[in-house]
Amino acid sequence: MSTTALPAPAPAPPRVETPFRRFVSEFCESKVALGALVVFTLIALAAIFAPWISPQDPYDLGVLDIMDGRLEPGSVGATGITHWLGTDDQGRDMLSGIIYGLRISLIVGAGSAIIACLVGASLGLLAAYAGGRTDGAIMRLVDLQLSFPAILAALMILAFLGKGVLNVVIALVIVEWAYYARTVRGTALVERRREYIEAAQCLALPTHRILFRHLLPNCLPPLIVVGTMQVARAIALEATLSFLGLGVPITEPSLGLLIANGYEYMLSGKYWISFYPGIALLITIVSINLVGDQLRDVLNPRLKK
Amino acid sequence: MMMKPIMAVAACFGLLCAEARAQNLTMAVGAPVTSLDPHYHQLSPNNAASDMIFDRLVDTDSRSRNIPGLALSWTTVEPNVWEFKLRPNVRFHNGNPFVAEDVAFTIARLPNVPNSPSSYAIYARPITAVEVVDPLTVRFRTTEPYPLLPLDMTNVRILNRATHERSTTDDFNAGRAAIGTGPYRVVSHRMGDRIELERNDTYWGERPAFGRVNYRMITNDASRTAALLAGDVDVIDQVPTSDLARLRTDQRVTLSEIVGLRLIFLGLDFARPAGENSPFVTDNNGQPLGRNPLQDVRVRRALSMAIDRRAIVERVMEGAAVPASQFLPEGTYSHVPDMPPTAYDADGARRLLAEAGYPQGFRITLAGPNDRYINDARIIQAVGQMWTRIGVRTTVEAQPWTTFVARAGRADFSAFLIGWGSNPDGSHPLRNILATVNRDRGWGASNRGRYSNARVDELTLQSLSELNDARREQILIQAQRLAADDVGVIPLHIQTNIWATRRGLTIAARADELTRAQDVRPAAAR
Amino acid sequence: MSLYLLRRLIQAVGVMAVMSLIVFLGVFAIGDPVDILIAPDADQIERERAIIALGLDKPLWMQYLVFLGNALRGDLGRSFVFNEPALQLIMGRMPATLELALGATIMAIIIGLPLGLYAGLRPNGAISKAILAISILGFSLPTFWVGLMLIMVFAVQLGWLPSTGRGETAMLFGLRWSFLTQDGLAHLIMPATNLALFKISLVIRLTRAGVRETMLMDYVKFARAKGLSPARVTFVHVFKNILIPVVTVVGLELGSTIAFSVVTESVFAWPGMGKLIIDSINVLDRPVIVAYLMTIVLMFITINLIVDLTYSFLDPRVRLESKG
Amino acid sequence: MSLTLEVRDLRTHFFTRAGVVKAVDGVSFTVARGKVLGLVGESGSGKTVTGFSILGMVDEPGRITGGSILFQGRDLATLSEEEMRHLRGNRIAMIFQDPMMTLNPVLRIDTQMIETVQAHEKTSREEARQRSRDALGMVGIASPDERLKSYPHQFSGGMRQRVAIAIALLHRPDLIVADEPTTALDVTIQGQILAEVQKLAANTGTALIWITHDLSVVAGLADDIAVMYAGRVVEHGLVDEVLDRPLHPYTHGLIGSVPSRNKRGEPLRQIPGMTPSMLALPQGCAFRARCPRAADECLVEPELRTILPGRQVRCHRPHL
Repeated sequence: MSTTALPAPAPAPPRVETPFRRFVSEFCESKVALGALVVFTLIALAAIFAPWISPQDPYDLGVLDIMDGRLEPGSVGATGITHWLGTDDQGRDMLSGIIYGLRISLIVGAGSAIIACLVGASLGLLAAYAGGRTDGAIMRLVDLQLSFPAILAALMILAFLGKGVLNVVIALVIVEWAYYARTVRGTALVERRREYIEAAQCLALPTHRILFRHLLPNCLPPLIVVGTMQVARAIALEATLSFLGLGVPITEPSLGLLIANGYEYMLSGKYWISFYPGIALLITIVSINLVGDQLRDVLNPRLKK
Repeated sequence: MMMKPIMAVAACFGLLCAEARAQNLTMAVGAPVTSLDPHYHQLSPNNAASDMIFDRLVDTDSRSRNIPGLALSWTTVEPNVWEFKLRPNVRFHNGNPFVAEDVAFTIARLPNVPNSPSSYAIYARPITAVEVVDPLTVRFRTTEPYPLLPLDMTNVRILNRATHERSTTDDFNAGRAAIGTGPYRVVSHRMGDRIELERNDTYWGERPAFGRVNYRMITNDASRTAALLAGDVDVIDQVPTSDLARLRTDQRVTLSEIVGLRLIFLGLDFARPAGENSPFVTDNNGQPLGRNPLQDVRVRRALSMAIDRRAIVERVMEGAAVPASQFLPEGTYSHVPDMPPTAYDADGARRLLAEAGYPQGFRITLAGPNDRYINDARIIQAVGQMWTRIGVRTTVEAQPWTTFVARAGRADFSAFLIGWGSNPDGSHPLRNILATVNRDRGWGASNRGRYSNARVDELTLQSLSELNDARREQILIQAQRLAADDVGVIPLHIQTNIWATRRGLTIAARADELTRAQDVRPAAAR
Repeated sequence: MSLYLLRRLIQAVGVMAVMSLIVFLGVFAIGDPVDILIAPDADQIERERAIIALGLDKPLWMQYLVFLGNALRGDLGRSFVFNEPALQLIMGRMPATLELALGATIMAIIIGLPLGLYAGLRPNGAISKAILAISILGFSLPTFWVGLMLIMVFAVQLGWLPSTGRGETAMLFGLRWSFLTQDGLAHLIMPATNLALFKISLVIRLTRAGVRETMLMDYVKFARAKGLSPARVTFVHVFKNILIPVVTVVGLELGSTIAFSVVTESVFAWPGMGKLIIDSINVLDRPVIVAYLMTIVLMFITINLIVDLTYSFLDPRVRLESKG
Repeated sequence: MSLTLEVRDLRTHFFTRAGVVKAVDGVSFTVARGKVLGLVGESGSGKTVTGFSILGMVDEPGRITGGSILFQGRDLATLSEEEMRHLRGNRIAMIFQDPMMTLNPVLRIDTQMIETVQAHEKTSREEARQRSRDALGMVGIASPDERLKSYPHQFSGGMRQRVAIAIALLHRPDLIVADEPTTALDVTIQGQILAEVQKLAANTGTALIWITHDLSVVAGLADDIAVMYAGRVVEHGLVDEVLDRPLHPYTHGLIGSVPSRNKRGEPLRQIPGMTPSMLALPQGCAFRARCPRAADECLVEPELRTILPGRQVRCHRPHL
């Protein structure tokens, strides 16, 4: 430092830009994404604290009464509860059902997407990086998996493991991992020809380090696109499995199962049974994706100056 | 000046369209027809399709009572010989005359249809010989007196020896061999999608109202209703109960309903003796009980009393069912009179449970299919609610029929929901559901709870050789009453079969669930 | 090249063998077809007859060997339900599904690519944000629900389009196609849209992400510095670079659409393979399930092969010989 | 001596969420026909943005907020995007830093060259190909016919940069902006390319702006030199004069840190401190905090003054 200069009366002390702060402030750049994050946080909190905030335990058959079935929004049921969003055919309070259903849907959607992503991306990277027989074997496995109908897979798992949320997650992972693998491999195949990978190889870095520290970050953008969409797809697929009677147990409905149940009542004007869970599902997925979009833009090293 | 001819043409065209529309009928059924071979696969949709193309010796009316078909009359000439007088002047679609020889050919074909996943052989098995007395008289010889033979004949569609001697199932499916004596002939068949039919103008019976029929399969319930509302189809069957509220008030639609022959009931675990654990019954802490409470008739009665059947019928079934105490609906042969459905009595149920030594109740899992019967998964949840309220904490497990039926067949469950579509004769459910499992007699094939009562078996056996209808009915009623007192199964309700047509049409609703084009007529012509 | 194809072919056969084994074991685990197919009042004797008729009396390994033996001769067995060669059954249903899937994919490309390009080129514009937000709707709601809503609005309320079914078909190459007739096309629109919604969103989002990235690459700047017109920069320099992920996913999606058109086909009563497979699974019609899956595997392998070949066409850096 | 380019008081600002970044803030310099200007500075000093400003390729959220860029008498800052496009690659060409990234990996070399020719002239493909071949020959690429059919990844880095230079030369531009074109190359290739570029500029009368952080490169190449610091030109003059006798303490420091100018055994001298954040420039002279000669008067921002003939400096206390 100079000896003569007076301490500079800087106009504003420059903020210390830790990477995290930078990340946060860049994320908050988009008001929409920020709003989505707030909404998603609320949803997640509602899901976590479901037992404390919902008017009814929708999983307890003992408190349900079919005589309260299909009440319109705002009706008061036999138990004295006001059903602000109406009830379903079993007399289940829709609001409670939705709050609990969010829980199941988030566990199923996010859980299966994350696990499938970890498995799929690793295998995809390995396939692209190793090439040769490894690539062939993994990709044929992908072919096998992609052509295997989710429904049959779910049915087999049902037969082997029985019903349950965890088993639905397993079924979805089995169905979904191949998407990640295929997507990552496509990008990684191009990336691995790049010079920086050669450089890393010359340095004799261990394979896993090259894969995950060098190759993966550069395959990230398409992966995040597919990933955030797959959360939505997993939730929707769970709904479809439930629609086909292969999803979560009927007494512990997810949003998808609520929609599937109410679907049959759409024609007769009892819209609320599937409409409100549908709206809840929509808001959840839209917020996840808006957050995901912004994350992708912020995290993408190549979009930075 | 140019306008006039154009308008005239347009008017003509409009008339033609109206005429064509009046002549054409589009029907949508919920269950796919899998074959046009009338002896390939015992399946209601196939029987419905066959009924439009072929005829049976003994026909059934809409309430499943036997009426003359290709046979004008039938009687036992000896205790073990049935004689059928055949209808004269009946011709097959290809012009061949129908004669007794064709009956003999048909009976001979039943056990010999290659690859059949469920054949009609059981209807041929009691018959030891078919004797052609003359072209219009045929005799069936059986080893023992066999009162059910006319009933069996309602399941057998008659083929023509000359036409079908070498026909394979493929020939029928392709339409080449789908030649019968029935009201319609096949124009084309696209498997699993549609059958196009055209009126048989030489039909012996009542002339069908529509010249051409497009028989479509739309398996998704909501889509089927939507297709009707959109005007794309004229008739739908298996109207989902969830749409009833709307359709009942819709001016464009007419509903036709009839109480059917299908009972929805709960089966209970009789497979484990009283001193063993039933797989899905535990005490309130989830520990094994050490005994099977379902072997105690008081527990079974309590479980039945806990169920509010009226609530299920009204709330879950939207009125499309009647509460039941037995397999056959009122007005059917061998229906047990003076046996009303068990009344809902939660307090009484709790008392009975306490008497049986379960004042705190126990835990049970109620299983059921979710894609087989109308609202099956909803019903088990409703029953779960009701049982839980008397202290039997119930977990509900719904699964697809494919996995359910395999486990139910192995007697894997403690309690399960299932249905049974009866022939209109008490011996049918008795032999299949309530009789002790016995391979040699072919009994208890669907007795998935393994209920067994020697007296019921004895009466059932007795009924099978009793040729006097009135005496036989009394025996059957006695057997059914015994099984009901014993709570061998817990009957819930008998389904109502519902069709919806566009306004201006009517369909004769059938208890046997079959959807047939000849039953549809313009409303005015009724 | 031909060695490469040969190797892929051998791998395909291996995959198909594995697949058939999984199906055999899986179906065995799920349940017994006879339980489902047999009439409820059939007795035990009839049951045993049916078991023999369907060839289910032998031990599973022997059933599988018999199947393998027949498969080598091109016979994948007869459907338990339809008593028709399973392969023939599937081939009969394939055109319906194929045109549905292709229709959906074409819609996805025609709608998705331009919107994605636009959103990528103007990432901060209001229209771009709207495109992105709406695209999320495309995959948020379950297919069956959207399908019914389409029917409710366009068939029941407005009466513009037929509600269900395939409509008239015309023959081409000995197969029935509905896109050749006006009526058939009208029947095709709704189910294809239903299937396309997810894909449109996917293409929009992938394209947008790709464009945004590529626009910042030096070679795009250099292309601009060369004085190229914006159109050439966008459609040649940017576009060719984003095609790899887009082609991958669209290729995959074409495959999965064919494989998973189950829900759409059942909602719209579309007589395709999806409806066939769900019906077959429901009754455990094993020969059909096996034949279906082997067909699909073959199709997937073909599509993946085409995708891989397209890579090397699209990107000179990906070389076939460098792969296994 | 005719001026090819005269940049006067150029301001290019970036309007980011965190504030306005004055990446280029009042930059002025001139380049004469056939002459080479070395634009020198640390990374982040605004030299690259200056280059892009001249080509009219400043991306969002940046824009030229003031000053003029007179190119052969026309003010580029006032031209429409379309007019600018016709100059780009045609009269003004640019060469980028990283040869690995400047060529589109999925297009063949001939595609990328021919499109450049055809972007500005209506020529047949064959003629355009001929021109491309000649240009490749000019930058010393052997068997250009074959090379035209190759893809970028089949070239080495040096070769790729030659291709990029060949593309820049296709229309015999009046001005080339070269943004650190040799930084990524190894020293021998760097030397070859430098020599060739110098020869070309002299032969064709093309003016050249050579952006670099490396004084040793400019020493042998440039005629004039402009040193930039924090978005401003702090010193401008003939290359030999500036290098022999730097006036600004920053230039002084820069020259001191060039290895060849240090005596063996002595530790390298460094400029203390870091480049200031462009978002929070200190009041007064931007270099004040790192300057060994800073004093109270440096709290007032200095002007660019001509203090010797042909020598301009932005400092209150230059090394005189």
